[in-house]
Amino acid sequence: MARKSRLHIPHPPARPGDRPDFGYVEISEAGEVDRPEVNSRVKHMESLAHDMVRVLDDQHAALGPWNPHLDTHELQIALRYLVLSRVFDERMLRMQRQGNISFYMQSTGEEAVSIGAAMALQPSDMLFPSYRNSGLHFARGRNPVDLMCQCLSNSKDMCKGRQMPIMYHWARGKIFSISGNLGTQFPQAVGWAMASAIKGEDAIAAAWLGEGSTAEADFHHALTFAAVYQAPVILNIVNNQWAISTFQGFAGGERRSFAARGPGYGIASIRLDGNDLLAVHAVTRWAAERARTGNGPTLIEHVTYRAAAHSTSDDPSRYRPKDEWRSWPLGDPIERLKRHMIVQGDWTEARHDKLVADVRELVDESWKEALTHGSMTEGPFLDKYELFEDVFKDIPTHLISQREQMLGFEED
Amino acid sequence: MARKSRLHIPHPPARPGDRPDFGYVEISEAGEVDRPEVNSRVKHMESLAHDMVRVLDDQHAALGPWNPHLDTHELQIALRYLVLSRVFDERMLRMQRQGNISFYMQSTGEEAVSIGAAMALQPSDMLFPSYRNSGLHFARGRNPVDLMCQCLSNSKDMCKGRQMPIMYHWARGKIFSISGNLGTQFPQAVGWAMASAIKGEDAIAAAWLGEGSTAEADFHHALTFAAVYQAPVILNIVNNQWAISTFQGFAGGERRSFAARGPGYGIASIRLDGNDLLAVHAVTRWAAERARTGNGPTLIEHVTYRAAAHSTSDDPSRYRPKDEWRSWPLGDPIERLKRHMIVQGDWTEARHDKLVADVRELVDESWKEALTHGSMTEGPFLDKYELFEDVFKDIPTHLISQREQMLGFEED
Amino acid sequence: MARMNMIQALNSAMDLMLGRDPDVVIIGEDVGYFGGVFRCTEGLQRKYGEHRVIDAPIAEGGIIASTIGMGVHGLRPVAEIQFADYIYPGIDQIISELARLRYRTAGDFFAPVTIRAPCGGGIRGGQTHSQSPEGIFSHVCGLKVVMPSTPYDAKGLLISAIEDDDPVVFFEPKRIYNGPFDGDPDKPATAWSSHPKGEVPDGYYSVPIGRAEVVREGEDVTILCYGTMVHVAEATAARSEVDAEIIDVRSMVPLDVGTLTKSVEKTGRCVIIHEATRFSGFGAELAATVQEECFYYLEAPITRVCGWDTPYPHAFEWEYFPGQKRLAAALDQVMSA
Amino acid sequence: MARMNMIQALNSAMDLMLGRDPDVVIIGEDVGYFGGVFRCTEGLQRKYGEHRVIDAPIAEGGIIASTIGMGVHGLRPVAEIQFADYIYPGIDQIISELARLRYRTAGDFFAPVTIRAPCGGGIRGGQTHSQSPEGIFSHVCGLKVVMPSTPYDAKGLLISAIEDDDPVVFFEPKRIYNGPFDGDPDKPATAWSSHPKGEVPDGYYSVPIGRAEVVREGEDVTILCYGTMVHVAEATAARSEVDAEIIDVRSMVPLDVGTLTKSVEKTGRCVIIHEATRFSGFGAELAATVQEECFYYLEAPITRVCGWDTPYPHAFEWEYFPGQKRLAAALDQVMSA
Ligand SMILES: Cc1ncc(C[n+]2csc(CCOP(=O)(O)OP(=O)(O)O)c2C)c(N)n1
Ligand SMILES: Cc1ncc(C[n+]2csc(CCOP(=O)(O)OP(=O)(O)O)c2C)c(N)n1
Ligand SMILES: [Mg+2]
Ligand SMILES: [Mg+2]
Repeated sequence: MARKSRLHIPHPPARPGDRPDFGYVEISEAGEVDRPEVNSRVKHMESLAHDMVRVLDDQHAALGPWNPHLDTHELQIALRYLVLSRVFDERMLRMQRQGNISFYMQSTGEEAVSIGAAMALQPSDMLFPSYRNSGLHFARGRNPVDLMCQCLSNSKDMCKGRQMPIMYHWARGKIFSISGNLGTQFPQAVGWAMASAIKGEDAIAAAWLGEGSTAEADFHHALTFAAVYQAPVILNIVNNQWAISTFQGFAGGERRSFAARGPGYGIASIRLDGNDLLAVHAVTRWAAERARTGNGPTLIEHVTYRAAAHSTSDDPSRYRPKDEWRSWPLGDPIERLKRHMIVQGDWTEARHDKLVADVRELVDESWKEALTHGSMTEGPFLDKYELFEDVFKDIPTHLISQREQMLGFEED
Repeated sequence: MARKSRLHIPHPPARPGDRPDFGYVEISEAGEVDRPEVNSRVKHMESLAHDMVRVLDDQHAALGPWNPHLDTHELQIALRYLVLSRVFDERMLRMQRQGNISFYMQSTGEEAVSIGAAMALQPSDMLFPSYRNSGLHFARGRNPVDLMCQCLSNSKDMCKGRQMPIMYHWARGKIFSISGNLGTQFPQAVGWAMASAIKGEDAIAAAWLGEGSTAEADFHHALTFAAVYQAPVILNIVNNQWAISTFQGFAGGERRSFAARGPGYGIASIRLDGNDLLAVHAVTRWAAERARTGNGPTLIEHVTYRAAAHSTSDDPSRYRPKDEWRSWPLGDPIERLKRHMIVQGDWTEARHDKLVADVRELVDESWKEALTHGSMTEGPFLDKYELFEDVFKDIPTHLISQREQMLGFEED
Repeated sequence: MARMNMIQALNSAMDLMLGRDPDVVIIGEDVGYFGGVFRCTEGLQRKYGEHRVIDAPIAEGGIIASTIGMGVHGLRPVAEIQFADYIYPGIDQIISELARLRYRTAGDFFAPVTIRAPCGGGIRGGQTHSQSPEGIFSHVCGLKVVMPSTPYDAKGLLISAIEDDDPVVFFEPKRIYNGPFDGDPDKPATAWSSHPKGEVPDGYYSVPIGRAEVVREGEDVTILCYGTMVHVAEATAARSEVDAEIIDVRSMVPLDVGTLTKSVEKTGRCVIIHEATRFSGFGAELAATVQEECFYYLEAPITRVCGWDTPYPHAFEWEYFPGQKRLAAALDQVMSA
Repeated sequence: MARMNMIQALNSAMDLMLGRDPDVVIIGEDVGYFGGVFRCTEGLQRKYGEHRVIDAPIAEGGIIASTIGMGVHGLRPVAEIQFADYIYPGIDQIISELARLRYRTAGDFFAPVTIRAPCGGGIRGGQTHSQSPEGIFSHVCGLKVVMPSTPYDAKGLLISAIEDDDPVVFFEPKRIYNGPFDGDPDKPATAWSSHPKGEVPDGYYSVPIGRAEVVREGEDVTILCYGTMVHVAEATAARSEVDAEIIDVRSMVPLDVGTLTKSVEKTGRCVIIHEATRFSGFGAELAATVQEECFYYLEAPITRVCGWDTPYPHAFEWEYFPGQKRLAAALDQVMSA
């Protein structure tokens, strides 16, 4: 044991009890980073993978070439979705604590990543989310009741009780299913985009995964296939600094940004302030235009912070300072957008309070409605019959007889 | 079918019947590329991943900061191993064609990659080869008879008949076993290097794979783990332009070098002229010193050309110009080293002819000796008993009874 | 009616399907310009274009993942894994994704992917070119798993697989690509042209997935087999005094239990033969099911003749390969039981 | 003698082995500073240092590969896969490399790696936190495969696994980490402290790999089970009029055939129960072997009670879980056969 080890072990800047320290996060000034043409060659914009695209400055003004110039209406919609995502999470967390649902995962602090992107894409574009992108559903106009019913595994659960809470999907809304296996959606999105290219269609694909998940093979496969076939796809890494208990250094973030992985494959890559909705929107729009005009894939790293626990099974105070979130240098995405709108004269504290109240009411009403479709403990329940459906398109003989067996037991 | 596809499909510059065209290979002048200190930071030497380290110029002089200044004796040893590797391959190819061995794979044209590296490493360093690195065995002094016995699956086969030809290993010589599954050795080498670091030992690991194999997950895992733990390992990509029938563009080489993958992980990365033994030697020595002094991993891309067929099952004239090899701009590694030695006054054509004749004789004698240990058709044979050994350390009951069953049949 | 070997039959199936359905695409290592290392896709890229018959990077995981995405976007992809031994890097995408997608989305998403993979030994390929992993895939609910034993079935089953909206893992016993092989390596190779099932219609037809075929009727004992072993069984039965009924299982999932049990109820005896290793191989499922369904008819224990429980060797290939001798001994044994 | 739950017992095994052998290292996602999502490695990094208990990137393939390299360099690595459902990205390194290395090098290289993976359902984990893939691994020659059902066995078997020079896949039925579970989710949870096998020596001892254990003697029928199902079987037998002999298989590979057949020869009847899906599950191998070895003793078909052949569901967990009702019905059925 007295061996002198030379194995390098990454260390987060702060552990429980320590003072939070985000000195390692390299931050550019708002408005400072150039915006190249969408058909620029990768080698002429490598610095984008290291700098940080930011639009909102510390005084809440929108600056520079990446300013997407959203109009008041768009800003209000964005704010509403951000608030909805946050309030929904808060509510569902409480419902989990009270035993109404079995499990939950929040997006707290990183809502802009989903809302900003979804608003910059076309409805025909296909989205391949991770479990921390429920905002995509909200921004595409999904009824919160649908999501709640999934979390409840009730009679209206779109998954028919087959998945844990938050593993949503929405075929009509073009949002793909979430897998428990990290990262698998990344190369699938590339395949979808390849199909779009094969068919000569305009629709593109976008996918998200956490920085921790970049270590999985799927990340590499996605980048390789996207680069080789120049697939029309946007690959988003959500670097929220943590992967359960391990900080981003354990995925290889100590020496380089995650966006920096892209240029080595010949992929346009941009690092951005993930808590700045305007930056997310602008870069996504740029990447979408690039993909749609046949200029290939873009890798985007969203620098943000996982403000809440990993999931309802997790207790982050065991591995990071309790109040780390407060020291996060990029602030809170909702607060920042709100301040910006106020500074612009488009918004007031009073209107904001009203918005929050409205959204709370919507969420309350939605929950009530969701419960009318049942829960894990109260009917109406899903039909047990369903357990054997959809393994295959048509139910084969051996499953028919297993179903009969099961129903036999249920009748006893 | 009249769809307008936008899927980008990489195209090799020339197909059968076309004139070979290697215009895509970016080549630096010999001596031109800087040699940073071994403890330089990755971000200060990114250009090494795009340039090409070359020592030997067109007039066969050794130039610049990477010149390893090998002495006459070392050069002669290197040349001898290069020739041995080539002659051995020629002989075994013939033996395969005559039905003496079941299969074979040549390293023709890329011998310097193995010989140059092995000579720059310490005997205690552990090597994890691909199937096209038999030169590592020669350069570590292995008796050719041992390799031939493996190819013959005879009574002296180190694999006891369990592997196809060329899947050598050498525990005492610290050369790992070759797997049929591409790329698996890459992250294993990183694990070996991690163990070295854990134990505080000086030995480092080195691994090789083909450019086509970089698309496998193992490549990504190796780079991630090497970067995270700063493992003392040298990761070599042998870019011989082809992966069976697909050219290097299908692994993502159209837009970037393969070495360019490294800096994105924060790994020092160097592209070099793989047919220049002095460049291979110098860069390997640099990388070894870097690893040994605790400065972490290095990724090396060896730019070379697979001059022969992929294997004895392959016919490259179906997918590339027959004479492509002759147009390869980096020439032949043996010819180049030989010319250099002649230019230096250390060598003559006559001595070279003598060397080749000696090596031929050695290979002939070795083959004769190998055959005395049997072949697939002539004894002495391996003991059939062995079929059931080494599945586990101790043979379990079910295998004992299967062995008995088998021997029963054999007796009939 | 044409004469085709199994390679040509597979090629013909893909050719036909590429022609009939613009959504069919093929992707795999070396499948495009080169036409595949076994030449199964020869000429198809020339005929249908580079965006329908696509050369892939060497990444089985990426190949499977991309076909899932394509399938979700309405294509009907056929992925070639160069050797079944190399399917493992793609297995997470197969098990966790492809096989589960329809279930976890309650039918809202699915990917009709066919995965072709040459399997089995007898070609001096050693341990990484000879494996038979069908048992593993048969345990993964949501996958269909098939293996043809003749050119006729190969074409008909592959057409069914491509048309199927469920994912199908399609194993091709490469030892019988060119001709039936009865297990004796010393006999001169026979070609499919001399076998009735080498007669293959040029046009469209299909062989349904989920049906076994009685390839020889007999009274004494039922032999359950598939792939190359069908020919080993036929040759063994032809020489044996035991009157064996031979069933080509063809489809591991769904399994045609009815055809199997009907036969065993008649013969009262059952021998299972496959190339894969014995322990937890597909033969275990066959034996477990047959004894469960036909218990009262059985006059002898069901016997398995399989690859030994070792990796597939290079040198002792014929000691390893479950051939006629071992099958004949098993037949004698169950008859004398 | 201490009282430990299974988590503590596993922790104790690793603690001991880290202390006894400087070559033992632990690597996995969240295993280091945090002590593992199930807390099995809690406190070990603090005690043995960051270079012995190592947090890993989220890459199961990389984790397994690196342990192979470490094993070749003389370490004795224990890899934790966070959930058995996530073992598939590492399966190529397990099957093609770890399991084959000794064979393909004729014993010159080997890697004594232990892979720990929490498996099984009953925790509302849905399809990606509930799988039981032991059947797949049992088909891979070169691997040993075990699953304990008690804290005592967990510690003793894990010590054996770490000391074993062959690779061992060590499945941990997470539903019984904290206490035995008899299949009835409505009953108040019991803790290991009330179970005799919750008594675990603090010090070193081992339970040999390759030995099944008769956990209840009986005359009427043999129940073959492992993991959580041992407790379901015990509860079922306790309430049943059928006098069942219960065997905890414990080690799938190598399988203790002798103990199994001895029991079935006595009882003449056999029921197999496991959580994994039925088709081609490990129960198939058990049934195939038992009928082969004990044919003349069997008075009824061997019956399997298993997870249905669907992905593991979230909502209908208790309809899916093979519990007492289904086992009791199977016992009645084989008794009345
Ligand atoms: C293949 C696989 N391995 C491990 C896990 C367990 N796991 C679930 S979430 C998680 C951390 C993911 O971190 P990151 O990718 O950064 O996403 P985040 O949770 O921060 O959004 C892990 C290890 C898993 N779900 N799938
Ligand atoms: C996992 C896996 N997939 C596919 C193959 C089949 N295969 C053998 S060699 C080869 C090409 C490898 O090309 P490259 O990595 O460039 O190495 P080279 O042959 O050029 O040295 C392929 C596809 C394999 N052996 N393993
Ligand atoms: Mg994260
Ligand atoms: Mg190559």
